Amino acid sequence: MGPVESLRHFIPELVLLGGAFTAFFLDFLLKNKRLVGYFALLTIVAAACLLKAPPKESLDLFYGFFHLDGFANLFRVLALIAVAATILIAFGFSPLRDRYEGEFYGLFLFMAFALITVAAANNLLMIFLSVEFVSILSYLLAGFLKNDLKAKESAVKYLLFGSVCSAVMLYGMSLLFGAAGSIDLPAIARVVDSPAMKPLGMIGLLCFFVGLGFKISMAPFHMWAPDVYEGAPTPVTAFLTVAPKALGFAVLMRVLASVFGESYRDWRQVLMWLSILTMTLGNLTAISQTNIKRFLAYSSIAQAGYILMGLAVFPSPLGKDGVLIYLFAYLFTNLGAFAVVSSVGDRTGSDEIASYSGLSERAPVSAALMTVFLLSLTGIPPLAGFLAKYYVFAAAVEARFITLVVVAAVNSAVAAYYYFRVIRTMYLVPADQPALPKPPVSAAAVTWLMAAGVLGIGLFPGFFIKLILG
Amino acid sequence: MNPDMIYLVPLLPFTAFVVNILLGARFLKHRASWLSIATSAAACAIALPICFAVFKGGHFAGEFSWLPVGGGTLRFGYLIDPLSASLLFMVTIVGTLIQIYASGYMAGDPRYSRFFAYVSLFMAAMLTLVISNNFILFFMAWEIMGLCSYLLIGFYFERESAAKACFKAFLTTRVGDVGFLIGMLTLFTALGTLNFSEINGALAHGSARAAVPASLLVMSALFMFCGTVGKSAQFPLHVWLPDAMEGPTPVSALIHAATMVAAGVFLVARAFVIFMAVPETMPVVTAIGCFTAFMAAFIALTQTDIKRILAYSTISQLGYMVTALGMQGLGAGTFHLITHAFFKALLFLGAGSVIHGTHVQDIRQMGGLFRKMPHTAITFIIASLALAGIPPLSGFWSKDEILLTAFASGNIVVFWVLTLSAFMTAFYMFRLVFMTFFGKARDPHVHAHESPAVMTLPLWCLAIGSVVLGFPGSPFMHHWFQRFLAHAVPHPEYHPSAFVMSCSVIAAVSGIALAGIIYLKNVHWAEAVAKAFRPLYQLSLNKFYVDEIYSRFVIRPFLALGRVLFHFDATVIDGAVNGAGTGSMWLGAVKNWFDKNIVDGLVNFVGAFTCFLNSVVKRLQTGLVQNYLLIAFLGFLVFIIRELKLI
Amino acid sequence: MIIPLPHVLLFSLALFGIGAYGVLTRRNIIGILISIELMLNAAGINLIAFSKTTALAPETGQIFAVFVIAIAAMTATVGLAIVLALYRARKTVFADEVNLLKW
Amino acid sequence: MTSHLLSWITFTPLLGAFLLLCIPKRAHNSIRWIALATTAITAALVGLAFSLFRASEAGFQLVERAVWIPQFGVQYLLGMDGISFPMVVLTALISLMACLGSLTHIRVKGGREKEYYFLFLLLETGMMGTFLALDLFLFYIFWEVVLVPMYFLIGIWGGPRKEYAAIKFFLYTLAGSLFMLIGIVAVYFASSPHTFDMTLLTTMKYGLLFQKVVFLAFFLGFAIKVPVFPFHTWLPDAHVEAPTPISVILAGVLLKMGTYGFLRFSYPLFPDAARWFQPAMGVLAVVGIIYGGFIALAQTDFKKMVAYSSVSHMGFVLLGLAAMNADGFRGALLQMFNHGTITGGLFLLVGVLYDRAHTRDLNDFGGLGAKMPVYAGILTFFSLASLGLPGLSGFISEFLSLLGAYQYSKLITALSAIGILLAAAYLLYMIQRVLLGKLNPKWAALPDMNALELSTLVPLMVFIVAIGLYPKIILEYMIPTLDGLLGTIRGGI
Repeated sequence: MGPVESLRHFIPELVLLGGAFTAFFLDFLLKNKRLVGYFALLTIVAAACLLKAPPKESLDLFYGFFHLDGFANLFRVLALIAVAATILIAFGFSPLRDRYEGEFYGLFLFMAFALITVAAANNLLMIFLSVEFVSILSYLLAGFLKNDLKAKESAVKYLLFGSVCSAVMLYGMSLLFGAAGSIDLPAIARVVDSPAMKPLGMIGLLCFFVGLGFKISMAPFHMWAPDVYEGAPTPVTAFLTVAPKALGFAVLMRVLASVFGESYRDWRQVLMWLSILTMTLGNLTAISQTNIKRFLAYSSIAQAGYILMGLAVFPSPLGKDGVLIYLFAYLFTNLGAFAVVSSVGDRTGSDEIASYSGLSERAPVSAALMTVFLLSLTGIPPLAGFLAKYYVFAAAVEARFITLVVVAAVNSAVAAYYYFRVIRTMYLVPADQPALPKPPVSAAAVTWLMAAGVLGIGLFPGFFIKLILG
Repeated sequence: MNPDMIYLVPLLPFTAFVVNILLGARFLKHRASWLSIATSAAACAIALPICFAVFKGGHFAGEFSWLPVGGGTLRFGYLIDPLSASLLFMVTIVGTLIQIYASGYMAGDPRYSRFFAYVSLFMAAMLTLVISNNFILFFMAWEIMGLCSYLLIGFYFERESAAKACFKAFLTTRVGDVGFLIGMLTLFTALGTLNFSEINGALAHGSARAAVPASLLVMSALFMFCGTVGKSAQFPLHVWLPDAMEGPTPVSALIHAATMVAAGVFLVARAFVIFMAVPETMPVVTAIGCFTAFMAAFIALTQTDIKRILAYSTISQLGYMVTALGMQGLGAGTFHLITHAFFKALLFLGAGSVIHGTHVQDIRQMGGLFRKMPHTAITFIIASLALAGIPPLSGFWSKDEILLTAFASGNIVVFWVLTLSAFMTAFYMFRLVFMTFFGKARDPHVHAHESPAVMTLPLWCLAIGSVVLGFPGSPFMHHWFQRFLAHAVPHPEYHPSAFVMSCSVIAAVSGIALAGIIYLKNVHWAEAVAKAFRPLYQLSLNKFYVDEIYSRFVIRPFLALGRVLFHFDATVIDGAVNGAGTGSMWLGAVKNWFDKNIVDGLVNFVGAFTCFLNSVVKRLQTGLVQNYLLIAFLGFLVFIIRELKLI
Repeated sequence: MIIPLPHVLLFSLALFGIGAYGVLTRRNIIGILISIELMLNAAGINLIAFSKTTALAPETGQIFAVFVIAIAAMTATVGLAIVLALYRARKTVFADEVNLLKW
Repeated sequence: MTSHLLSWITFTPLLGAFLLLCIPKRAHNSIRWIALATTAITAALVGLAFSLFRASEAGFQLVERAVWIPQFGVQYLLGMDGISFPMVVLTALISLMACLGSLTHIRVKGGREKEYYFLFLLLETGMMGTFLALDLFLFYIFWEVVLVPMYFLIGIWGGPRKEYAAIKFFLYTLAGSLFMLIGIVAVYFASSPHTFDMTLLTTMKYGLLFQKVVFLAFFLGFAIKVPVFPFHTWLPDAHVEAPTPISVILAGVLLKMGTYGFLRFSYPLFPDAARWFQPAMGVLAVVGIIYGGFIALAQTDFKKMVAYSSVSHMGFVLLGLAAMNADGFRGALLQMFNHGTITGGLFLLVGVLYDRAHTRDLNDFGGLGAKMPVYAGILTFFSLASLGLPGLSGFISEFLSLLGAYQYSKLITALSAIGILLAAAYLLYMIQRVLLGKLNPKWAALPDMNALELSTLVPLMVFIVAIGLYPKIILEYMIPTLDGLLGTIRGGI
């Protein structure tokens, strides 16, 4: 499809792009920066409304640079939800209250744009560009707080680690391009299986894999995650743990789906061990954390390990469905948890788990909702996290990856221990500090919305699965 | 009359129990005894006509479905045959009399109504046991009796000794009960039924018996006998009965002399057909019974507590009965059971009367009570004569029957041991009689008085029973009782022997005479004998050290094992669980440590290596991001190596 | 003269290796950024080389390379901005002194 | 209402819980009344089910079926048969008693009553659902739902080591149930067509190796809950630290979920594996019986003693299950019910004493029999029921279990009989130390039980006596189903 016809299907992207520029412009004009935030929110809602139902047959836009299908559409929805929720969380985050607040929202609109292009990117160039776009925006957002030493440090680390991984990925892409003579994924698929080009293609793929592994914080490319998540402003952390990771998985799945044929079977073992390594490292390190953000960072590494279970069994449709369901469940759960962390942190001025003591009495609603999110992360039914875990477990059992399932089960039990450590602090440790003031409406709203998502997916899985998988 | 009325016999006392336990303390108070006595008497009134009907050759049975088991169902019901009729007769009469006595004895006790509630429950259980037609119901009643025994021994639970005694009693008998239970299970597995008449049917005929595996029968007989050993206080489970004397004396009379302890003997009688089917089990029964009879008599020689002497005497007499049954003397054993119930109940009640009058239990503090308590003394002496086996009192006939069985069945050793025990029986009983009722009062603080009529009347009734009840089994009535029982289960019968009778009489008379010489004439033979045979004396005084052995080798090891296992549980098993938890914590810590030390070290090493390669002499100074990156690169290298199969 | 493809590839690999080595060993964050640029450029050289030899449509590789240059510039810009901010806050540009966040 | 009766039974407590959320925190009386009314209504609904339940039928009754997650055939499938019916009755009964028991106890424990009753009612929904669900997936969900409120109930209102006990309970059970989840998924994929529906799954056959592996996975989940030696160490801690009403529920209902799982799922689904594991089950049962008994004997903490006695008594359930015959199954199911009422009662009694004396050290008491006659009588009653005194319910079930086991293995049965002896020993030893002997002057002022406390115990006593004297009244309901189950297992050989 040529550029002009393609634009018809590109309206949400265009809206976001236009919105982003407008936001920066508005930032100049308006004294009340919050209005920029409202505008950004509005833009996202508008973009969401303009999202069409996925076409029956997939569309190749811009001469095949973008591949618009149900899969891409799904991730567009996911990205928009994540950005919208993050903006809402940011409304209640007081360290942002300065003259750069408007830029923050503008950057997020760019981010939204970048994210929804990632999902549709269909060749190496577009993948590289959109991923890089997301990354660079992430570096900026991570260090957004002016006078926060930790934020600066996290931005630097993120930048260095991310850029190196991007470089490796790019190097891999260049090799793939060389091997296949094309940057289109299907063309690459043909090469990977051909014996002559195999070594080159394989090294290229591996390098490519490194870049994506960084995005999804897969071991051993996960080490940046805790530092960055701890240092970044909480709304940004919330966003980073969810959206780039989801998009990383999206690209990974698209690559796996279109590039790998029979040779994929060799990779299953590798992915399985990576999955085991990731979840085990994440869980083991999470146990001793005292900072809630760092704690959730390790937890998100572990969650990535569970999601990888779905990829390890990849040709199975159940595994693919599992990854999608998991990503959505994880989206609501983790954003919800960070929404609480943000609003509590804002009110107590600390992100230490110790400052949550007696929260059930000081802020009962926050504590209760946090419990729901943590239970969902643990995988307790009937919450979204359980459904997600069920899916990946089922996929692994179906594929007879017994070792993987058993390790995952043990890991889940270990994870329960540290999630309950937080619950314990909130409920079992008596309050030694006064009750917290009510959170701002925006923070409350986003928390409740995420909780509704978590409960909704858990209680009416049939409906949501249909919505997500079609 | 309708034989189903028999259901009322246990139900009436049970009603009394329910009413007394719920309302007694608040509403009935001292009237509680009336209810118990009334229901007991009514049960007696219902039971006696049925008993006499059976004596005349009747036979009653009835049942209803109770517990579904396997493909069929266990049916509960009653079976009134000669055996149960005899016991029914004895239990209702003795029970009623003892309760009348108790209403006087217990007067003024703060837990008066509770006492009668327990006694009524006991009566209900005992009567159920007697009329039951199967082993399950029998066992249920058996256990509830055990409970009543427990509750009543511990009636004065404020006393530490009573609290310990009731615990010991329940637990010791429970050991036997578990054996009984296993025996029942074996029997059920072997025969598919626990109904007495069905068991009789299955084992009475040789052909049917051959179909049943003998090993199962042997097992079930021996295990069931464990129940007897526990309940009837046979060696080695006899230790509870002397301690059980902590209970109020009427209880000792009713439960621990006349009825409950006899239930063990009754069990063997009930299961007699099983023992007969596997006669090789019989010597075990005989041996235990005989040894018990001798041992208890021997211990009784040196005891000084009036109730304890009687308790050992009871154990000894129960040993006689068990021995009789072991020598296939069903008639002899049951006969002695009935007669013994009367005179032993009388002895206990007499002892109770003495205690009631003097408030002491040690016979060394008594003396010369004959004049102060004439009714008690006379009836007590009658009972003692009966127990010693002086003709023509009931005890003589029944004991003679047992000796005859031993003699005629060729168990000569048993015969002589029993005769010797009879001699000791006579001696210790009259040692007791002489020290208590004759001579001078030894303790000036004891001011004795005769008990009220409500207590002495039952004494006289029982005394009459002790005198006359021997006759149905005597040659004067042509051994009617033995033949009557033989209808139920055929067993050998023997002609009376003058030799046995004279042995028995000589043993009794010489025992009494010896006691008279020592304790009336104050000849100091006893001390001399005690000195001369010091080990034997110590053995008797310390009750064969059975308690000490149990304490050393059973109770303490059990408690210790409990503690050891608890420790094991808390450390090893729980430790394993916690260990898994700590393990992962530890792994987490190791990983942290690894991050902190090894990773840095590795980086330093690799850095130095690289520096060497590049001939650049500079100290490598890495920041953390680079550590991360290094690890990422190393991981990446591993991939490459693996995928390209370079290694 | 046409340089054979393997030579170019070895060259780019060397460049990439030097970049990687620099990333791992440079103390100064700006040095690390420069090393990253080297790695990116290694990829760019590959792209150009392949577009000349194996590519079905030569312009693809060239376009890609142009984008790579642009991205490299972007990374450098953002990176420098962040490093500057860091320097303002911490008065350091050494990677090993940036270890507030750890374990 | 009768067409959705089982749903009503399951979700009435949840409705009550949400109603509680709308009540202000300080309206203590209304909170208590709502909680009590909810449990009472649930019990009444169970009573209604009782009238509709036909005892003579073996199959599932009052079945409700609706599609829930069509993507993998999960149904909302509830049903009741002779195995679940007694458990539902037990749950309703114990919950009501525990709720009554909470009225004073939680007030003493210092408030947060709204949260308490909310969690309590949530727990009841979970328990009911566990016993009624016939869809494996749904079952798992209810099974897990039980865990969370339990964690809080122990963790917030428990004793000094409550946090440790709560997390231990939670992690232990969660670990077990995760393996069960794997097993459930495996069964789903092994069935054709893929289904979670118990009514269909029982008709399918699986290979022996598969059965063994999945049986083990289920076993881990259930065994930890029962708890089977050596997975029992969470139990003493949880029981001891939990507040009285929650100990009652733990002992009364939660432990039964494990053995219920064996009867409902493990046996009918994997009959061959069950037979293969029969010796192991028998040995574990015996070890549990004796081991628990010995440890109970060594306890000085009243509650811990009762807790370990549970290990021993649940061993009899396992023994009956291991027997795999009619008597064994009947004994096991009946013992589940009886243990619920008896041990529930014992925990309530421990609570009564603890509320007054604020200690549970057995050696510290003595001679309370004179001071608290009613308490003494009832404590003796429950102890006797627990030690298997004939005429009370515990005897019947232990007898049936032993009878069943005897047909399987004489040695195992004989050894188990030692457990009966030990039960007598530790219970009477407890009575001796608490009720008998000289009165410790410290406790001279202890009041006897009040009417509220009596009202929690008397209904349990009625059940104990009724079943003990005439067990048919409850066995009638169990037998057709259990015989059917036995037929299924035998058919599988």
